[in-house]
Amino acid sequence: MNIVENFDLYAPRLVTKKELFCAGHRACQGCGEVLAVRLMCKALGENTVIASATGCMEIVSSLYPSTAWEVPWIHVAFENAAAVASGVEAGLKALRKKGRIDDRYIKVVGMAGDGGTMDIGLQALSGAMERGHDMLFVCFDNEAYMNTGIQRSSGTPMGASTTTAPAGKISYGQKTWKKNMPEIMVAHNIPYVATACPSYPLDFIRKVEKAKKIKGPSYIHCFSVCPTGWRSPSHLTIALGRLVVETGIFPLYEVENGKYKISAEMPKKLKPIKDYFKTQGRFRHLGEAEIEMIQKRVNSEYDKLLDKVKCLKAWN
Amino acid sequence: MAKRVGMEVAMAVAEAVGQCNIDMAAVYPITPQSHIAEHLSELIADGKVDAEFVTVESEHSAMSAVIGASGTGARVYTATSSQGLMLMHELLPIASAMRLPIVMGIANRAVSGPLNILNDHSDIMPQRDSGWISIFAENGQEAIDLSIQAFKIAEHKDVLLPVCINIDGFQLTHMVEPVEFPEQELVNKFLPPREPYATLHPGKPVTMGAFAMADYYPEMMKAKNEAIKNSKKTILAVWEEWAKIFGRRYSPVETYKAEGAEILLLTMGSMGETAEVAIDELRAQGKSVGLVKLRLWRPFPFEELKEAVKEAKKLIVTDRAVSFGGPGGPVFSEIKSALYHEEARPMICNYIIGLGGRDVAVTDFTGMIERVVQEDVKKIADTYEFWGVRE
Amino acid sequence: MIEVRWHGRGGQGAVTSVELLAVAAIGVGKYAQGFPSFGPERRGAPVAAFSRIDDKKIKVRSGIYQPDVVVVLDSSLIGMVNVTEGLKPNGILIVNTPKSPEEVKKELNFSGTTATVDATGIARKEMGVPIANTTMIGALLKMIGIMDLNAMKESVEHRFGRIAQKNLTAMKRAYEEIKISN
Amino acid sequence: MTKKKEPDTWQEITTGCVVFQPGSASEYHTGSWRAQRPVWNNQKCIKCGICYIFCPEGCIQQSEDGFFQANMDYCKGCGICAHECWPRAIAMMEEG
Repeated sequence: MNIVENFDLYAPRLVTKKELFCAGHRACQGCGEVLAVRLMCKALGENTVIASATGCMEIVSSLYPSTAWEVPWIHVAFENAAAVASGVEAGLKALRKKGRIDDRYIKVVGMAGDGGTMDIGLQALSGAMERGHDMLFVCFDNEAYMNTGIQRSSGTPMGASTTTAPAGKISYGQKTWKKNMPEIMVAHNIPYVATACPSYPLDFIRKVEKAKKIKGPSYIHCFSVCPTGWRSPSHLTIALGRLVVETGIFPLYEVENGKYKISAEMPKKLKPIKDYFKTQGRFRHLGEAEIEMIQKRVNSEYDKLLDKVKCLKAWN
Repeated sequence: MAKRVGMEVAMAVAEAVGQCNIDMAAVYPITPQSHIAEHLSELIADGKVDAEFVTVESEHSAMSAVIGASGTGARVYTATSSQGLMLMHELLPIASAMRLPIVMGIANRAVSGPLNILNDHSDIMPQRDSGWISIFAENGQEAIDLSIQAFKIAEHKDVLLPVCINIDGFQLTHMVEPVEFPEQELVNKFLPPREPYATLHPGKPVTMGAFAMADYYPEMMKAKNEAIKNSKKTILAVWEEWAKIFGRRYSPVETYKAEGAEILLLTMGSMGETAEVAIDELRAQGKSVGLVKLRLWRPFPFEELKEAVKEAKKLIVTDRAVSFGGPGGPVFSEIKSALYHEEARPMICNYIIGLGGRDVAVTDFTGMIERVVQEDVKKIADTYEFWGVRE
Repeated sequence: MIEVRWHGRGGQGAVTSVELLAVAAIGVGKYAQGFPSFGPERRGAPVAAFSRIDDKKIKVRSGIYQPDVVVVLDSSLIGMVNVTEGLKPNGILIVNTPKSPEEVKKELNFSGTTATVDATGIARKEMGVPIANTTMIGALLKMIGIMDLNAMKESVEHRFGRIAQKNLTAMKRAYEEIKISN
Repeated sequence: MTKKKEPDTWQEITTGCVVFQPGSASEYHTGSWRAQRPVWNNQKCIKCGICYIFCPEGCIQQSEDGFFQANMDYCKGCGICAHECWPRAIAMMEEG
């Protein structure tokens, strides 16, 4: 077992102890998404304002009259986190310019799940990124509408069984390929796009810190394991996040000013996707043929990504 | 001295908003609001107004962005119309629940379908219950004055609610007419900087937009309702202050030759002045008629309305919107319900007029008043009719 | 109160004319309105615009159905649009055309006061463009006489900047060269 | 459940329903959700802190002696720490 591969054994102790997202939140046992939020807050630090979309993270953290947030935080609606964040950014900019607030640099962050980013929130996000606001947007992708009861989204992977694309006698569940959201963000020509997963906490923290330093729009797509929605044991959350990377289903990479770079955490040789599928109830119904079809696609998508790294090197 | 100039009303509204030391505006273009957006962006581009102008990709994002910016403590403005307002609909009750003093200009326009770009009130009426203070302008001068007053009302510590100013699309927005801008110094004195009750700033982290279950939601709704009901006091005080400084008086319900009139006509928005001409004509013929103009739509001015109509025998309510399958126009049903328990109350009938930009002329008003004079009271009481619709 | 209806094509500046006229009238202390016909017309389509000018506050906000004056910016509209529709019996028709007012009267079978001026020709000569909207303001002011031509100076300068003088010269020429048939 | 705190009546609702107390969710103790608890064997523990970093609750803390332990007021018993512990120093034990 290679659980500490590419991982400085004692590095966790170097991470700031300050928690800006407190215990007492109501996320499910073993929630990968809430872990990602916790780590993101550590990386961002206290000079941050977060605009959150409706979703699990909003519900578990902000039941009136209490809050799990220790940074300024606003929730307005489902589809508009990026637009709210862009307004927060513009407001702070104006007030700072006019000397009505202190001069400190405040990072504005928008956050949403896969639905709030890739489906209903795509327009607002595209607009905010295109306008070039100084903000980071983080998509916490758990591959379905978990907050409303595990309905499919455009982030749901091929073959997964959800409550609105269920596996049945004549269906193997989701029949579409997952939308390549990071690529859509790359197409906006923003300075920084990265994929990350809290199973690689130091990589994730480093990417958030990098995005924080960028004076302009940046985007992080964070893969977030959902034991409830995926019907996987809660203790396997970190392990599954590692497997999705090791199989190449969700490769870790960065795109800085258009240049692709595969993250150091990626293995030289990918594991078969079967290893990742076997502990998840949402894939249990899949037969050999479907798994083979998906494996082919994963391989070709990963090759495409490697090609982008190569091509862009040549282009340089 | 304030200078009297000829200007298109939409541009005048942008100028007035520019006088209010706004920090941020987010606007998405839509006819007939677009001249407000364009001119405001010009003022900012020329450095005449020091504010961030966010060119959002939809009205939904316009409202979202001003909510976010207002959350930081900034003074914000947006403007829209028709479909844009419908797209914002989801966010309006959120803005009021968050008690953010956003000011919005609405260039009132008919809603689709079919698509129609011209004036009526079918865009604002579905927003009635969103918790926004809603005020109607009758002419360009009022559009200017109300837009400036709106910030003062919205930001007052006893109010803290968003305010929308209704400016009839085209009929007002595209009209070049005489307007007078208040002197900047007096505006500065009238409108001090915003003092937010909470801000999105790391100096004092707060959570805005927490969610609430059945254990708190009803208390929150009651609190919001009390806030908007209570806002009338401040609105009246602000109007009083305005009259003192600038000499122009505003009231929730305004009357014209209404005293002692047997028949009263009630209008909202830009129809009011045309209706005055009709009243003048009929008065000259010796008819006992008068006009009531409803300026304040939310909070609804119950006392003032009762006072204005208590002596009339017949009240004609005009509506520029329809409540399909309902009791007629939305203004009509509100007024009926407001007067239900009054011992002395007029017979009320309703004419729906001016839909989708259909011109409203003096003869329309004289026509409907003459009809009501002649008809048997019982026959037309409590009825509504689409005035002037071809049959 | 004087009510004027302007006929033109989208892009010919009828709306600019009513704006300039209203701004100028208000500038000299009068009351005025200027507004377009509210429609989706695009460049080239026949359009109308409206002016109201009075010495006291103008209350009415409906359309203009019985104008005192009709201004036709583009004579090719004659025959396509009923330009004299609703024109008051003692009303005035002003047409941008090199033709004589008598010819226009005959064409339209119209017996009221008619005035013509070759505004396009003047505009081409003075400004180098065949856009007659501002030029025709000169013709209108000659016919209604409610204010001096100088009243236009400020609003034209504000609108046109360095080419304002050319507009004002063209306006003046139209004012002087207009031919009238009562 | 924690007992209901102020505000109570509609008059006490904070303006704009704003929550002014950051981190006040910690008054709610999620420890009651737990069916099993992590138990550390400090003999095996190498003090690496992996349990700390992977805890979704952020409820694992390092003591002065360098060993780690979970705050049982919040630990939901997910078992991530036990599964991720490299030297297998954490075991999950049934509650009750």
